Parts: sequence; C-alpha cells; structure tokens
Amino acid sequence: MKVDVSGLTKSFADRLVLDGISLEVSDGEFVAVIGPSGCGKSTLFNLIAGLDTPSSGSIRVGGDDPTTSSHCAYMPQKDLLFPWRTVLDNTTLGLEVQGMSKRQARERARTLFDTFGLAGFETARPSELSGGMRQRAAMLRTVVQDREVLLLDEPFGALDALTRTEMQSWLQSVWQQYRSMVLMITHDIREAVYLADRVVVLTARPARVRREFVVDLPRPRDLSALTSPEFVAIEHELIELLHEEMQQVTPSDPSAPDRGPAKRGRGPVA
Amino acid sequence: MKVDVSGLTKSFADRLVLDGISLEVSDGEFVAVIGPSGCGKSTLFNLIAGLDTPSSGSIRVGGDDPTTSSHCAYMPQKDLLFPWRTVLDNTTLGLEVQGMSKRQARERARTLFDTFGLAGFETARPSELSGGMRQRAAMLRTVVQDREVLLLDEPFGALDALTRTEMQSWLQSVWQQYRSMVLMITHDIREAVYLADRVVVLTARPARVRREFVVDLPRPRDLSALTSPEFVAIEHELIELLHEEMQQVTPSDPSAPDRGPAKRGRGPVA
Amino acid sequence: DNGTTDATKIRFALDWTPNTNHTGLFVAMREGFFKDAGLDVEVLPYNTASPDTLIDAGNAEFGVSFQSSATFAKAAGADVVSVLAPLQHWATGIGVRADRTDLSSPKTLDGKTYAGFGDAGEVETLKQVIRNDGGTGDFKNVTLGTSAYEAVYDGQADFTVPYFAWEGIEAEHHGTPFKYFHYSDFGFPDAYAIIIDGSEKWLKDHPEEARKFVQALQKGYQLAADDPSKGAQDLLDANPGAFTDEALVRESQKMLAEKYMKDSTGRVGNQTLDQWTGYSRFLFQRGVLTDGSGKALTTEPDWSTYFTNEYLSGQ
Amino acid sequence: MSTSAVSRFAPALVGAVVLVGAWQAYVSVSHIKPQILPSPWRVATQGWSHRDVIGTNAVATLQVTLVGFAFSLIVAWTLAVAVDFSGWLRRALLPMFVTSQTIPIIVLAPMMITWFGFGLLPKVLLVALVTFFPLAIGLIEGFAATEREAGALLQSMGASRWKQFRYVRLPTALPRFFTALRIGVTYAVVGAIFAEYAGAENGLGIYMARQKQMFRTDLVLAAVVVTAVISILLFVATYAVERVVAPWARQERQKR
Amino acid sequence: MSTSAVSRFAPALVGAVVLVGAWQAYVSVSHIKPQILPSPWRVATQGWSHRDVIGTNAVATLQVTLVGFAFSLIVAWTLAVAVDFSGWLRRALLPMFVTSQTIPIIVLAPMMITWFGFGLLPKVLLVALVTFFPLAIGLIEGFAATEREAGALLQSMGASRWKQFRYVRLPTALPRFFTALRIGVTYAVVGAIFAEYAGAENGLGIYMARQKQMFRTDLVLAAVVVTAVISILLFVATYAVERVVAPWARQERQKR
Ligand SMILES: Nc1ncnc2c1ncn2[C@@H]1O[C@H](COP(=O)(O)OP(=O)(O)OP(=O)(O)O)[C@@H](O)[C@H]1O
Ligand SMILES: Nc1ncnc2c1ncn2[C@@H]1O[C@H](COP(=O)(O)OP(=O)(O)OP(=O)(O)O)[C@@H](O)[C@H]1O
Ligand SMILES: Cc1ncc(C[n+]2csc(CCO)c2C)c(N)n1
Ligand SMILES: [Mg+2]
Ligand SMILES: [Mg+2]
Repeated sequence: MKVDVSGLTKSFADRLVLDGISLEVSDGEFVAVIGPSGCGKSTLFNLIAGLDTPSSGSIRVGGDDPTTSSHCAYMPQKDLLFPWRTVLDNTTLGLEVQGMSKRQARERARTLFDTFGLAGFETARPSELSGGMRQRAAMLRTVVQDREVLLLDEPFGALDALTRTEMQSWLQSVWQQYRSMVLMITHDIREAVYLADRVVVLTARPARVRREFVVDLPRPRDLSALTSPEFVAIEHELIELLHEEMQQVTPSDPSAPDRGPAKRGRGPVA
Repeated sequence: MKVDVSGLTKSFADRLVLDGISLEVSDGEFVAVIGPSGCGKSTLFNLIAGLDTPSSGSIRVGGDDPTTSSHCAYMPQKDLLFPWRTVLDNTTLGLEVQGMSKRQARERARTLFDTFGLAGFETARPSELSGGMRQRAAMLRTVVQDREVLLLDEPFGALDALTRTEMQSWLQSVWQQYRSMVLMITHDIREAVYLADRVVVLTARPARVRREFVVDLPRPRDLSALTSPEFVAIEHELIELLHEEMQQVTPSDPSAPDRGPAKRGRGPVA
Repeated sequence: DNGTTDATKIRFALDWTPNTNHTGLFVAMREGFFKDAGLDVEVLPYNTASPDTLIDAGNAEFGVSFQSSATFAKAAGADVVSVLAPLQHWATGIGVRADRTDLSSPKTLDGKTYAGFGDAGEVETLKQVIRNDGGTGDFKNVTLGTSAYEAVYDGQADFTVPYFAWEGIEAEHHGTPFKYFHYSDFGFPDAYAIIIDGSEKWLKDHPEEARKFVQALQKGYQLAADDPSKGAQDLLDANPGAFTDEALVRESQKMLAEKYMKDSTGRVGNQTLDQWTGYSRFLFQRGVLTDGSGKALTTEPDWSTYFTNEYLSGQ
Repeated sequence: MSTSAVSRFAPALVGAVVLVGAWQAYVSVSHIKPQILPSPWRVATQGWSHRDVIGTNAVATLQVTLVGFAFSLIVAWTLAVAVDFSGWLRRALLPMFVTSQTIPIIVLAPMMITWFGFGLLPKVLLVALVTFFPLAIGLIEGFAATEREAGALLQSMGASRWKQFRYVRLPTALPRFFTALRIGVTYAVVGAIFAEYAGAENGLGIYMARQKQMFRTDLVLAAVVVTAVISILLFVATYAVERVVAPWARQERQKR
Repeated sequence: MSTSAVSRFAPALVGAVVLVGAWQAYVSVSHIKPQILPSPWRVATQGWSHRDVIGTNAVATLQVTLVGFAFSLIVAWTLAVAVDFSGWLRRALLPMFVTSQTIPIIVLAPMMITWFGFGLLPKVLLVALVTFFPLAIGLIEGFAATEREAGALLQSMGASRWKQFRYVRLPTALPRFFTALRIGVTYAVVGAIFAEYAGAENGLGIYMARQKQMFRTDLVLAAVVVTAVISILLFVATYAVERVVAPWARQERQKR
C-alpha cells in the first residue's frame, strides 16, 4: 500500500488552491500535514479520498485511482453525521457500506463507545451530542472501518486537552498495533511532532510542499519525548517556518498590541 | 451591565446537564469557561444567550431575561453561516438585525476582513471557505455587533497556532479598548489563563462550578506572561483539576499504552 | 334592471356545445330580431352548471332544457317555467351500434351497459321502455356525459341516447351508424325533447320584455324551420371555428325542420297540456319526483303550471 | 394527552364552528332557497338520513382513492429513482411528466374507456396520473437536495451508486417527500371523484352529479362533507406515517 | 454553450421522437380510425392549418393561467406566512385548506357563476384554488424546516419574529418553495383549461370540448400539444427564476 501524489493542482473557478503538490507516503507511515488555515489541506485530503477530482496531476492510492477505489477511511473536517441515524448507526455506516450485517457492525462499533467517551449515547441522535462528542463519533466511524489508509482532518480540534491526550494515545497504540497508514491534518505542531513519522508543511494558498521533516524519535513515544532536544528542535523549526507562511496569508493587524508570536517564534498556545 | 446566573439547572429529557450553576460576571470582565468535552459548556452559553430556557434557576443579563432582551453577541460552536448569504453579508447579519442599513453594515464589517484574514472572500459563499475561515467569519459576525457582552464558544478551535495567536491578541486589544464583557469557552488552558481575568472550571456532566480561579496577572499581557510563576501555577492547578473531572466522564481505555498525562499533569499538547 | 333607456340584458344558458337544437337562438341574433326588440341577449357558454340551476339561482333569465329536467326542477321548487318548445317530439331514442345484431329490441338491453348523462329521469325512461318491451329493465348505468358516444362506438358500452339529428348524423358521417329504438314505438308517451325554460319571477316582473324575447326567439326558430339552409348558415356564422363538419350542420337542420320543429299547423314553439301531462305524469307515477325538502311528491302537480304559451306570438 | 389534544384540535374546531355558524346564520336571515344553499343543519340531517347510500358511494370512492394512490406511489418512486440515477433519463422524462399533466380529462376519459373499460382500472390510472406528479417532483428534488459532501463521504467508503442512494439520498429526500405526500394524498380524493366522470356506476362523484340533477343541493353538500372528512383523515395520516418513517424530520418542528 | 445545450436538450428530443415515431407507426399499421387516434402527422398538419383559432384560444387560456397563478401566489404566500407566525392559525387553517381542495368542480362551478358571473374572475379563482394548495403546503413546510439553532441565533441578535422570518425562515423555505412552484405552475395550465368548463366563451378547454363534439380528435390533440408546450415553458421558467432568486439552492445539483 502506497499513496503517491504527484504534480497535483486544484483550482476552484479561478482560485488556485493546490499548486503542484507531490507527496509519497508508504505503508505503515504516520504523516502529519500542517499549514496555515485556508491553505488547502482539506482540499488535498478530499482529493486523496476521491471526493473530488484534481485539476491536473495524479493521485494513486495502492496503485488505484481514489475516485474509483476505496482504500481510505476518511474523517472530514465537517463531521457529517447523519441526522436520520442514531449515533451508533452513524458509526456503523462504513461497515454497512462494506457489506457487514447491521448486527455485526453494531457489535463492533459498540466496543469502541467506551473508549471514545460516548457510552450511553448509542441511541441518541447526533443533534443531542456536544461539539466534541460529534467529533469523537465521526472519528469512531472512521477508525472502525479498518482501512489500509486513515485520512484524518483535524480529528481532535474540538476536544479539551485531556480528552485529546487520551485520544492521541489511543490512536498511536492502534496505529502501532495494526501499522495502517495514517495521514492527519492538524493545527497543533506538538501533536504533529508527537504522533508523526514525518511532518509535511504546506505553504499558504496556493499550497505547495514547503518542507518535510522526518521525526526520528523512538516508538512508542510517551510524553517524556516532548522534552527531548530533538523534539524541541523540530518543533521550533516548524514554528518558524509556519510563521513565514502566515505572513503571506493573514496581513497583520496594525492595531494588535502584541506582535510577540512572530518574534518569539511561538504563540501563547502552540 | 452584569451577568447573573443563579441555581441554574437544565435537563434534556431525563439527561441532567447543568446541575445548579451559579455565576456572576461583572462589567468589563473577561471570563473563560473550561470543562471536559460534553459537560455542558455550550448548553450554559445557549441559556445565557437566550437560545434556550433553563429547567430551573435564573439568568439575568443586565437585569433582563436573556430570552426577551439582547445584550449579548453570541458566537455558537456550530458556525451557522447561512448558505444564502455571501460571506460579507453573513458578517453583517447582526448589524442588519439591529436596523443598520445594509450599506453601512457592509462598510463596517468590511474593515475587519483584513484583520480576520478573509480579504478577497467578501463575495464568496460560505461553502467556499475552509473550516478555519468559516470560524473566523462567524467570529467576525459576532464581534462586529458591538454588544455589551461577548459570548464566544471555542472561537479559535479550528485555527492554526499562528492565526490563533493573532486572533487572541486582537481580541485582547479590542476588549481592553472597549472593556466589553467577554465570556469564552475554550479547551485550551493556556488560552484561558492568558486571556481571562477569571477561569471558571466546570465539572463533568452534570456540570457544576468546580472552582473559579482569579488570574491576577497584569494587563496588557504579552507572551512573556506565559512564563511567569503565577501563570505556571494557575495552569498547573487547572490541569490537575480538569484531570480529576475527566476520570469521571471518559472511562480510561485500558489498551492505551501511555497514561502519562494523568501523572504528568499535562498532555503533549496542552 | 332598468330597461327603459338601455337595451334590456337577457342571459341565455346553453345545455350543450352549440348545435342545431339552438339554431333559433342564433338566427334571432344574426338576423337582429333581438336588437329590433330592444333586447341585449348574452349567450352564456356551455358549462357544468345546468341551465335550470342557473335560471333558478338568478344567473340566467332563459336557457335550454328538457322536459324531464324541467319537471324535476319545478317539482323541487325551482323558479322555472317552459316558455317555448323548439322540438315538438322526442328527437332522441335508444341508440345502439347498427352492426349489433344481438341488440334487436329494448328487451335485449337487459344486463347491458348504458352510457348515460347523469340526467334526471333518463334511467326511469329507459327502464320503462325496456319493460314495455317485456324486459326487466335492469342494466348497468355508467355516467359518461360527453364521452358516452365514443363508449358506444368502440363497444365499451352497449347503448346510449343520441339526438337523431346530431349524434345520429355525426355517427353516419364517421361510418359507425346507430340503429334506434323509438320510445313511442313501445307505448311510451311523447315529450318535448328540447324546451326553453325561463325564470317565472323574471317573467312576471318583465312581462313586456319577456314577450318580446320569446317572440323574437320563436321567430328565429320559425325561420330555421321554414328555411333550414339559412338557419344552418346563421348557426355556422354565429360560431366561427366551432364546427369543422359544416355538412353535418346543414343536414341536421334540414332533418329537424322536416320532422321535429313544426306542429300540425306549421308553427314552431307551441306546447300542449296533453303532451306535458303524458311524460311528466309518468315521472310522478314512478315516484321519482321530490319536493324542495326531498320528500317524494304525493299529490300530482298541476302540469299546466309547468309551461306557458302566454309569451308566444298570437295565433 | 387530553389537554394537549384539546389545544391541538381546538383551533380547527373553532374555525369550523365559526364557518358553519356564519353559514347557518346567513341561510336563516336571507331565506335563500335550499336548492341554492341549504342550511348546514339541513345538510347534516338529510345527509344522515341518506347515510346508507352516501356510505356505499363513499366506500367506492375510497377504494379508488386508496388503490389509485398506492399505484401512484409505486409509479412515482420508480420513476423518481430512475431519474435520480440517470441525468439522461431526467432530461428525457421530466418533460414527459409535465406533458402528462396537461392532458385534460375530456381527452383522456374516452381513451381510458376504450382501453380499460369501466372497471376499477381506468379510475385507478386517472388517480395515479393526477397524483404521481407532485410525488415524483418532490422525490426528484428531494434526492437532489443531498449535500454533495455527504454523498462524497459515502463514495469514499466505497459505496456504490445504489448504496449512496440508499444511505444518503433517500433519507435526505424523505422530508420533502412527505411534503409532496400531503399534496398528493389531498389531490387523490378529488382525483378519484373526478375519475368517476370517466365512467363509473357509483362513487361520491356520480352521487353528487345525480343529486345535483335532482336539485338536491343538500345531499351534494353532504357528500362534499364526507369527501372533506376523508381527505383530512388521509392528510393527518401522513403525519403519523412520517413520525414513524422519518422521525428526525419533524423533531425540529415539534419544538415550535 | 452549444454543445452543452445539445446535451441538455437531446434526451428530451430523443424521447419525444421515439414516442411520436411509435405513435405514427402504430397508426399506420393498425389503420385505426382518425377520430379515435389520428396520426401525429395529421395532428401537426391539421393543427397548423387551424393555427389562428388555436392561437386565439391559447392566448385566452394563457391569460387565465397567468393571472390565476399570480393570484394563487399572492394567496399562498399570504396564508403560509400567516400560518407560520401563528401555531393557532396553522391548526385552524390547515384543515380548511385541505377541505378547499375537496370541493368538486360540479359543486363549485354554479357557485362561482352565481357569485362572479362569466368573466375572467371565476376562472382566475378556480386556477388559484387548484394551485394555491401545493404552494402553501410547500411554503409552510419550508418555513418549518428552519434549523432551530439558526432561528435562535437570530433571536439572540435581538431579531423580532418578523426579522427571524425574513432572515432565516424565508430563505430556508425557498428551495422547497421552488419545488412546489414547479408542481403548482404545471397544474395551473390544466387548472385553467378545467376552469373553462365552469363557463367560458373561448380558451383551449372550450376549443377541445367543441372539437371533441365534432369528433375532430386531431384538433383536440393539436390543442393538447399547445397546452403541453405552454406547460413545459412555464416549468422551465421556474428554473430560471430559481437561479436568480435562490442561486445557492441549485449549486449543489448543478455539480451532478
Ligand atoms: N468548494 C469550494 N469552492 C471554492 N473555493 C473553495 C472550495 N473549497 C475550498 N475552497 C478554497 O480553497 C482554499 C483551501 O481550502 P481548504 O478547506 O482546503 O483549507 P484548509 O487548509 O483545510 O483550511 P483550514 O485549516 O481552515 O480548514 C480556501 O481558500 C477556500 O476558500
Ligand atoms: N438538544 C439536546 N438534546 C439532548 N441532549 C443534549 C442536547 N444538547 C446537548 N445535550 C447533551 O448535553 C450535554 C452537554 O452538551 P454541551 O454541548 O453543552 O457540551 P459542551 O460542554 O459544550 O461540550 P463540547 O466541549 O464537546 O462542545 C451533552 O452530554 C449532550 O449530549
Ligand atoms: C346535441 C346534444 N347531445 C347530447 C346532449 C346530452 N343530453 C342531455 S339530456 C339527454 C337525453 C338523455 O338524458 C342528452 C343526450 C345534449 N344536451 N345535446
Ligand atoms: Mg480544512
Ligand atoms: Mg460545546
């Protein structure tokens, strides 16, 4: 299994969003994608998952065209839970599509409800969930599918720090166990470095690959890794790089009294 | 202007969500609300904004019932941008409702587009925005209204670190200038401590006020405040507290290899 | 209505799309008989409301009706009275397709399907004719209205009631002729196939105009009876685009003029108590007439109040 | 239950009472002839005393309505699904659907009789013809209202066109379908009455026509009342069905 | 433009050609009598040679259709908005709307004539009566489809009921309204033809009735063709209006 993106461009009307992205991800790799808000990360994932077609360039997932095959389980940024299904039945959707019986699919999804902090909400409607719970349900729907490639678009954005840590740990352990390929968009540089083998940094729109960092920290990583000099070095470099990109996408607000992050290379909440 | 919440409870069917919340926020105060995912933060804000009615207890905003008066500008967790309006016209909605002429409202909103990194997207439809851009548009729609109370439900959740820092700085400066009251839900403990005068910590569902921390750091805060001993002390205490709450809401996953955050008091990405 | 300065407005309701049963009306219009009498006559288009209903409700002063409908209407208290009979006899009969050898007389219609019009009295009439011929009078009655004739042509229904001088000729022109069982051949009383009904109340309130109108109309029908080709032409001219088969109109008018319009004296329009009594008494005796509250009539009405010759031109 | 039921049906009752009261008052004051406008009281009493005949005819009409509408549902679903699966078919069939609605009954009735006689069939077909159109349009536009992303997500899961349809397009269409169902079922009853003009031995349409010829306006209106009651019951039934089949669609509205 | 126009209209054309071809073939082979089923060729040529009369009648019908439908739109909007503002009114009026749809034309026509004579008015009212129902139901359910949160957000901005309606409920309803508009406008044409039976001097309905009496099935069908063309044009026009008034509603569908 290999994901092979080459020379990918994508425009909406005359707005160029992806400007020649090339990327190779091989079996069992965990890749994080970061880049300024609005640069084209979700667009890239949509294309890899086969939800949309490139303007030019090619994408191969396991050698196949993603629009006609399905090696990926995709968790889009919008949670896209369906109001006509209970929470449990939303999470079994992928399995049902794959032809699993409803009963079996439910059994399988149900085992994860506890881990995802959704126990007791199996028969609730999505409208009864909080924002973070929706995100977890969408994640559950994705990972339960057992695909060769996981595409996760900001899977932990709406979670509090501790729930987030739990989920990250869980994801790492699952990934280590099954060695599926994971591509994850995140805004959190530490999350990226903590979880990924490689971090791909995109430029501001139109997105190009600005740089790739290999995170060569030992596995399994625990939280002590965060204080290792390698970690801090990579983190720092990433912050610098991203900041350069930011300057291009968000013209700075002259009224802002504190331009600190630019100088210090790190926001209050990195 | 004062927000006065007392003995507030709220149930959905027989699911008790808020269990006797009392809270006072006075003029010009900046209060951050944190609590585990799904505990009832958004529910509380919905009630303060008058979107829903309490099961028992009372809410007064400037002495008035929030369901019949409107002192608050609310940014809900779902962005609720309307597909039938352009991005610019989505941001002018509150002003138009207040009776401002369309032309004037547009003029006023337009001046903020640059600051919010949305320049060039005035005439786009919301469906053409990225996740982070939608969140910024929703924030713009809220702050442009110039209300006495700002209610922000995770305003920066979908933003990358640097855009987020920019927006935080901007918010602090605006708040300092106009001294409006701000209530903000966040999952980010550092964000809470960095911006707020007071941090209210809620318990896991059913939510009660677990504790309130007064953040007595000088203003304007710049990023150096983050390293002050007071800051670190409050941050640490908050993390401990929240972790206790978490234990109740998400039963831990026995397969998770790393239970570090609990012991270390801090996740990889706090 | 103040008919002193302006021409008096008279609304006239039709029973069917324009046909030769209406020729007198259109002749009177084309020849200016109404205008000469200072009358402004408006022909109301054919619609789903029956002329008797329109007259009774005050939406028309006059209209084309049938002796059966008028009898039902008046028994129920409707404000109608027959003022002129354009056709002196039945001009309809039981029609079956000419090639139906199995249908040789009314009694063979037992158990067959009647393509009907939902008209008051039609079923009673047919039943009696069949019984008079020795049948039981039990047949299937399907209400079809305008589609009745097609249903018989293509065999879905077995019999219907055509006007000899209209659907009858039409059927011949299209190669699917009817054969008929005439009511009078089976001991059934004669009746006026077509009458002109007027509002009794309006007649009373406008005796002058009423007389002028009825006489102008009578003059029209008389002309159509005396000079059928002129009558037909007036009918055609008054309804441009309405008739695609002009020969049908001319033939039909000729047939009516020869066989149905004139009484023994050659006059058009007169009605007699005998003829009214014959058919209307039959309806009464069958117990189908009801009063205004829906109760069956128990005493026989005075049939002379159901029509009047008072407004016709003097002998 | 009982107080909420009262508050639910009270407005309709008040409305009906006001209307009927005004009508009765008008009739009493104006001394209008009963064959032109009978009093509601008279309609009720006369209708009641003819309940056997009206009932028999109502059953005939109800049968045509139900069978015809069931057939209409089958046709509408089949065509709408076909159209949803093929843009080509959509563009070919949509004009035909519209055309089918423009053929007046006087043209259609004789053809129906020629082809199908006087049985249930032609009437059922007429009811279907009148009612399939709103159902089909409602379904077609309901399917098309599916969010692009939702369909795409299913596709990314490896869902075939058919599964995308079943899991996303179909549920998305249901709320609009029920709107269309309410329109369709209301037309079904008038459609049936109307179809009786294409040739029927009995049924409320025929009954009304006959009574009208007999100047029995009171009985005509009694039959109209029966028709209205049938229609309203069917209309209300759609809400019940919706609550079972698509409960999420109404949650929203119940809050109001 | 030209290739996309071709691909857009080709299916409809192919469909029409196949249908007309089959019809012509059937007529040629079966030697069916023209008064039962004339050939399309005959319909076309005869229709063409009577184009003046048909045209005059078509104009009359079109006038009734347009005026009646405009009136229907006004009525439907007024009632739907009123119903949206008051749950009480909704429960009082909805049963009346349904009832209004159950009154058959044979009952209605004489009343219409009694009250409004034979002018344009009764026909306009009949068209409105036939078409306001789908419009009103579509609007009412469209308004009600508003997300609760969206309305609440507006309320939190201090929006009055009216402003909530204007800024949220109204735009939410538009997609469904256009679905209902397509149903309504199609019925409007048949409704007009139908209304002509309640009394009209000219119009396609009257023309068809007359030609049918004369057994000119070919001319009847020629008039049906004209009716169909008018209906399809009005139907297509709704898409154009929708593109202007509610462009966001169709963006989705255009992608398919
Ligand atoms: N359907 C669309 N039509 C037009 N423009 C679009 C569309 N989808 C995305 N874009 C544009 O493409 C750009 C990239 O969008 P994308 O959603 O990929 O950003 P992103 O990197 O995921 O941002 P975020 O971190 O905020 O989610 C944005 O400028 C957006 O306006
Ligand atoms: N409409 C509703 N019906 C039923 N339950 C609801 C509803 N809205 C919220 N809840 C429940 O109330 C609880 C609190 O929800 P709320 O959205 O307030 O959480 P939150 O603190 O904002 O969480 P998050 O940080 O994940 O957004 C949740 O358990 C949720 O399931
Ligand atoms: C020309 C012409 N043809 C048919 C009828 C319809 N019609 C009404 S009453 C009746 C007799 C049987 O009830 C018939 C055949 C008509 N009025 N004029
Ligand atoms: Mg994104
Ligand atoms: Mg929340």
